[in-house]
Amino acid sequence: MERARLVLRSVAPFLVALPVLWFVQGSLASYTSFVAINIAVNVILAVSLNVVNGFTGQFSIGHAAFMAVGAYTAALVTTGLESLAIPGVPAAVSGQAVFLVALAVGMLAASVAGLVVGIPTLRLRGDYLAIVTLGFGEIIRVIIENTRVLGQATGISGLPACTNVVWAGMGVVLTVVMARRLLQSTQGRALLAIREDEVAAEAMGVDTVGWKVRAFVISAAFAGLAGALLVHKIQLVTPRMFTFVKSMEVVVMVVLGGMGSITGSIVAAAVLTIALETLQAADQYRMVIFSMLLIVLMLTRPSGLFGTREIWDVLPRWRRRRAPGEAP
Amino acid sequence: MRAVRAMALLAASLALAACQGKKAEGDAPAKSAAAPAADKILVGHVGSMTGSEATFGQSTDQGIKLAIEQWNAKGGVKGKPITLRTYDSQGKPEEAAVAATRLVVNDKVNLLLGEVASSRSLAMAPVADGNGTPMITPSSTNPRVTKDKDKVRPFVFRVCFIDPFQGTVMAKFARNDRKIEKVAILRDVGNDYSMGLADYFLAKFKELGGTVVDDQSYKAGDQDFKAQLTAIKNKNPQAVYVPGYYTDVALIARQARELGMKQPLLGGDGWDSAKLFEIGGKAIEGSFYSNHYSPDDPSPRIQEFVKAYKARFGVVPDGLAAQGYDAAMVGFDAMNRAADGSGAAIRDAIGATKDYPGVTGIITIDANHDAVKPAVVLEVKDGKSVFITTVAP
Amino acid sequence: MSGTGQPVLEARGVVMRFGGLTALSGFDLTLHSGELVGLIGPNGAGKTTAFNALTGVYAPTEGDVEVAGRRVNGMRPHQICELGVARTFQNVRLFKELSAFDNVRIACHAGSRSGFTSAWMLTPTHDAEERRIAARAEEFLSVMELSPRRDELARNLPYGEQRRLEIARALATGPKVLCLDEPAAGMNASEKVALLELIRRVRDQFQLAILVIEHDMRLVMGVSERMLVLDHGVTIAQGAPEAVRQDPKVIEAYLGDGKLRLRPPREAGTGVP
Amino acid sequence: MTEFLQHVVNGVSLGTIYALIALGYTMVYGVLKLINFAHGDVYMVAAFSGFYIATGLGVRDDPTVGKAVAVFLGSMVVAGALGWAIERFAYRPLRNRPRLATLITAIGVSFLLEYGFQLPSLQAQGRSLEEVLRGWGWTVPGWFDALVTALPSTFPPGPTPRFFPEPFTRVDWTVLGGVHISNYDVVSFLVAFAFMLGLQWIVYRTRFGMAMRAVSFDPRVAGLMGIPVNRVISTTFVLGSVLAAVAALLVAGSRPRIDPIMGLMPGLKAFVAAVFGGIGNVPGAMLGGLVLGLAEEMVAGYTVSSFRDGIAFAILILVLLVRPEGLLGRVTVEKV
Repeated sequence: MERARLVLRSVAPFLVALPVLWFVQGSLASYTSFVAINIAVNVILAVSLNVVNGFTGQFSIGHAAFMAVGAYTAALVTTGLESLAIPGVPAAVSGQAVFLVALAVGMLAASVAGLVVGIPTLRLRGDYLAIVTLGFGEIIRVIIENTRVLGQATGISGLPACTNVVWAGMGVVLTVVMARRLLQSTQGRALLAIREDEVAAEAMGVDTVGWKVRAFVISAAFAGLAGALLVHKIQLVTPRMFTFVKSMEVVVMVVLGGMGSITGSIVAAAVLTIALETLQAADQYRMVIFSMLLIVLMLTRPSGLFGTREIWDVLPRWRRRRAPGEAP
Repeated sequence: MRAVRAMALLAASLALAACQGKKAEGDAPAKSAAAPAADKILVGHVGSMTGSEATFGQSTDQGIKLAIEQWNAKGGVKGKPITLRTYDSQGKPEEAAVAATRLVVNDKVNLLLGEVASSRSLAMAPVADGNGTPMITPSSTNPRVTKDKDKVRPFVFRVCFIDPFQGTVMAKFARNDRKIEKVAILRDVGNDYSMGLADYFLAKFKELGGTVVDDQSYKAGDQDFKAQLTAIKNKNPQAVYVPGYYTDVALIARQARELGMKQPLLGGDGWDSAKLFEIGGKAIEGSFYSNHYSPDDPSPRIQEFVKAYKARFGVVPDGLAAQGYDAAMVGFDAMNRAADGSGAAIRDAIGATKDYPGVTGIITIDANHDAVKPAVVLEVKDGKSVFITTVAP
Repeated sequence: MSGTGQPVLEARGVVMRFGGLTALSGFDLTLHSGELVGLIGPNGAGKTTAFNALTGVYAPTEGDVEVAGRRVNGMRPHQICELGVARTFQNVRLFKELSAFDNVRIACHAGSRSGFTSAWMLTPTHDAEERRIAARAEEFLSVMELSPRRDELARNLPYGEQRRLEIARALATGPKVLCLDEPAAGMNASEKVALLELIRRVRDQFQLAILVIEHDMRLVMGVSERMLVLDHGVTIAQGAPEAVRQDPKVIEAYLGDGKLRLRPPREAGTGVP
Repeated sequence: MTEFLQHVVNGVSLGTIYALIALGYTMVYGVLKLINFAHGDVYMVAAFSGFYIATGLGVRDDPTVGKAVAVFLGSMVVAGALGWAIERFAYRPLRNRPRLATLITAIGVSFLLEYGFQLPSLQAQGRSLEEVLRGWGWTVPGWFDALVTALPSTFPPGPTPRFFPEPFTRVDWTVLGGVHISNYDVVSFLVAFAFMLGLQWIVYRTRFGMAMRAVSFDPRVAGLMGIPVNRVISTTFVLGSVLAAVAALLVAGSRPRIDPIMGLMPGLKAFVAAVFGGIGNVPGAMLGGLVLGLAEEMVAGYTVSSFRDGIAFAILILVLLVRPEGLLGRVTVEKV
C-alpha cells in the first residue's frame, strides 16, 4: 500500500500532465501551438541552465552548444530510422517510438558534451569558466560546419514533424520535475552549497568538483532535449540555430527570472518569448523595444523577478513589503 | 529610479506608437482579422529585418514594397488592392518558421514570400506545404528548398538560380572563356549559399580539366582575411573564386590587393550591390561575377525599376531588392491569371509562369519549381558592372 | 586522558611554505578520541595554516597527516571530511542564503548514498534517506540550541548563533575530530563561557577529539586538557595548561610582561597569504 | 619564410585590433568586475560618429591632417559621452546588486545600440523624428529639437554597410622581399603599445590610478576613505570608451566597412583576449590580443581555415587549463 502510494507520487505529475496536454493539443490552433512549443523549448532551456548558473552558481554561456549536440544527434536518429517500421505496430506509433529513442539518444549525447565541458571546472572559475563554455560553443559550431554528414552550413532538412504540444509539454514537465526534486533532495542541496561557499561546501564533505561536473551533465542533457524537440518541430536543423546569441538569450531568461528560481525561469522564458512574438507588430522597432524592456525589467527587479525564491514565496511577500512603504 | 521610469515610459510608448503607426499607415488590417476580406489580397513576407543579415532582409522587403505599390497604382490584382505584412525572422530559422505559421494560419495570407537564406526558407517550406499556401522565395538557392529529397515541394517556388547552375556557370566561364587552369576558392563556411556555389564550382572546374590549388574559408563579418589570402597567394592561382556576399567580398578584394595579389576574383550574384564598388574601390576592378541581369542593361524594364526604386528609397537597388521585386511580381502575375483566389489555383498559375519578363531575367518556372533563366557574367570596370557574356541554362 | 590506542589525528613534521614564506614548520600533533586540545599563539602564528593543512585546504609542503592511521596528504578536503575531520572557520563561512536547517542538512550529505536518479524518481530509499537526514539535522540543531531558528536564513542569525550553527553543521558530518577555529571570537565573556561549556558537552556526548584555536588563553586553559603554542609557525611549547603557562618561551613570545593578557597584534601580513 | 613573416605581420595587425578593444574591456573590468558587453557597441558607435563627421567634412575627397584630427577628437568625444551615459543610467543603479544583473543590462544596452542603429533612417522613411514624436502625442522640448537637427540626416544608418573614408592616407610598403605592411598596421600597433604604457602609468603612477585600484579592491571602503567612487568609475568608463573610439577609427580606416553589428565579434574576441591575458591586467590585455590574433592567423594560414575559430578557442582553453588565471593574471589564493 505504502509502496503503491510512493510510486504514484513519483509519477503523478506525468499522469496529470498527459491528459491535460492531450486536451490542450486538440484545442490549440497551429500558430498558437507553435508559439506554445517555442515557449516550452525556452522553458526547458532556461530551467536546465538554471541548474548550472542558478543552483550551482557557475557561469555557463555556452548552452546553445549542448542544444546543438542533442538536436543533431536526435536528427540523425530520426532520419536514419525513418524507413524503419516496427513490425505489427501502426506507422504512427512506431514513428513516435523512434522519436522517443531519438530524444533519449540526443539527451545522452548532450550529457557527454556536458561532461567534457564540466571537466575544466576542476580548475576554472567565474569569467574564466565562462570563456571555456563560450569557446566550447564555438568549437561545436565549427565542427558541425565542417562535417559533411551533418550537412555543414545547410544542416539537415526534411526531419519528421514529431514534436507537438504533448511532447513539448511532457518535456517541460520532465525538466521542471527534475529541477524541483533535485532542489529538494540532498543532491540538490550540495549544488546550492557550492553556490553559497565552495570552500565551506568542500570542508563539509561535498565533492565540489564532482557535483559541478554532474550539474553540467544534467543541464546539458536537458538542453539537448530542448534542441531535439525544437528541430523536430521546424523539421530542420542548421548551425545557425545554435549561436552565441542563443546562449545569451537563455542566460537572460535565467537572470531575469532570478538565479535559482525554477518558476522564475519559467515565467521569464514565457514572458520573453511572448513579448518577442507580440512585438512583431512593432515592425523595425521590435528589437529596440525588446532591448529597452530588458533594461527596464532588470533595473526595476535587479535580483530577477523572484530572486532565488519561487513564485509562491514571493507573491505574499510583495504585499507584506509594500505595506511599510519600503521602496520596491 | 526616475531614469528607469522614464525609460519604461519611453519603451511602452514606442511599442504603442509603433503599433498605432502601423494602423495609421493603413497597410495592415486589424490584427484580429481572422481572414482577409474577399476584396483584398494579403501578402506575407518573412525576412531578417533585424540582426546580422538585416541588410539583405530589408532590401528584399523594399523590393516587395515597390512591386506592391506599382500593382496597386495599376488597380491591384483583379481589381483588389494588395497589402503587405512583414514579420521579422531575426536571421533565425526557428523564428522564420513561427513567422511563416503566423502569416499562413492566423493572417491567412494569399501568398508567402521569403526568405533570403536557404536555411530559413527550408524552415518555412513545410509550413507553406502543410497549409496549401503558395510560397515564393526570392533568393534561396539551395536545391532542397523546392525539392524535399526526391519529391518536389508542391507549394514552394523560387525566382532565383539554384546553386548547381550558378557554380557551374562560373566554372565554365573561368575554364573555357578565360582559359584559367589554376584557381583557388575562398568560401564563407557559415553560409549555405556560399558553400553550395563553391562545391559545384569545384566539381565542374575539375571536370573541365582545371586544378583547384587551394580551398580556404572565412566567416561572414570577419574583419581580416589576410591569413587565408596569404596562403592562397603562395599557391599562385590565376584567379580566386569568392562566392560570398558583397559585404565581405569588398574587404577581401581590398586585402588581396594589399598583399600584392593581382589575380581577378570571381563571384556570384551575392556580389550584386553598389556597396561592392564603394567599399571595394579600385581593388575590385577586373573581377568577374555571375548575375541574373546587368544593371547597365539598357532595356527599359531594368532602367525603370532602378529609377523607381531610387526615387522611392533613395538608394540604388541591390540584387536582393531586385529578386524580392521579381518574386512579388511573379506572384501577382500568377494571381492575376489564376482561376480563383484559392491556394491551389495560385500555385498552378505560378507553376505555369512562362517567359515572364522580370528585372532579373526572363523567368520560366520549370517542373522542379525552379526559375529557368540565363545567367550573365559581368566584369567590374571603372566602378561599374560591364556585361561580358550570357550563359544559357 | 585517553592517551592510548591509535590516535584519530596525527601530524608529523608538517611544513607549509608559500613561495618564500614558511608559515608552518615541523608541526607535530597527536590527537586521541575524547581529547580537547587548545591551539594557541599570537596573530599570524600559523594556527589557521595548521588547520588548513590538517583538513586538506592546503596540501602540506612536507610531512604527513594521518587520520585514524590513514595518510591523507594531498587528499581533497571533502575526502578528509569523510574520513572524520570536520571544521569551522575563523571568519564564519555559512551558506548564507540557505536556512539553518538546510545548512545542517547539507553537512549530513557525506553519509548519503542515494543518487540523482532515485531523487528524481522519489524512490522509497531516497525517501528514507531524506527522512534520516532531516532527523539528524534536527538533532544537531537542538544540540546547539538552535531549534527555534530552524527556518531562519543563516545570514539573518545573530553572530553568536551563526558560530553555533557552524558547529552544528560540522557535527552533522559525523566527525571523529572537530577542529574549531576561534569559535568564541567576538563574544563577550559570559557567552564565551557558555559556548565552551557547550563544546565540552558535545565532546562528551559524541566522544569526539576536539582541537580549538583560541586567542584568549585563559578561556582555553579552562577547558582543554592539553595545549599547543605556536609562534612564527614553530611549536614553542606543548603539554598541560599549567605547564605551558609557566613555560618561559611562551611567556616571552605570547605573554610578554607575564600577565594573562593579549599582546597587541603583530604587523599584519605575516601569516598565511 | 616570406609567407611566415607575412603571417606574423597579419597576425600582429589582427591582434592589435583585439588588443585595442581589450584594453578598454580590461580597464572597466579591473574597476567594476563587470563584463561590459556594450563595449563592442561603443566601438561601433564611435566608428559611425567618425563616419558622419568625416562625411560632413568631406574627408573622402580631400583628406587633410586637420580633418583627421577633427574626426578622431569628435568620435572620441561621442564615445566618451556614450560610455558615461551607459554607466550612469544602465549600470550605476545596479552597482550594489548581483553582478549578473548588470551583465543583463549590458546585453540590453548592446542590443539597443545594435538594433537602434539598424533602424532605417528617418529620411528613408520620409518622416522626421519630431513628426513621429508629435504623432505619438509628445511635445518636443527645444533642446531635443536642436539635438535632432544636429544629427546627420542619414541617422540611424540602417543595416547596410557603409564605406569609411581613410582619415589619413594609406601607404603600403613591401619589405624583406615580399612582406606587405601598411602604415595603418604600424600606427595601430604603436598606438596600442602607447596606450598600454599610458594606462599602466595611470593605474600605477597617478593619484587617479591609486583611486581606481582602491575602488577595484573594495568600492565601499574606498568610499569611506573619501574617494569619489562614482567619479572614478565614470572616468574609467569614459577612458575605456575613448580607447574604443581610437580603436574603431584605426580599424575602420584600414578595413573600411562599417555596419551596426561590427562591434559584436571583435567585442567578443576582445573579451576573450582580455580574459586570456588575465582580466583586469593592462599588459595582459595587450598580450592576450596579440596571442589571439597570431593564433587565429597561424591556424588559418597553416591548417584548415574553416577551423580557424575552433582551433583558436581550443588553444585558448588548453592554455587556461594550464594557467587558470590567464597569461599575466595574478594567482589569487582564497583566504580560508
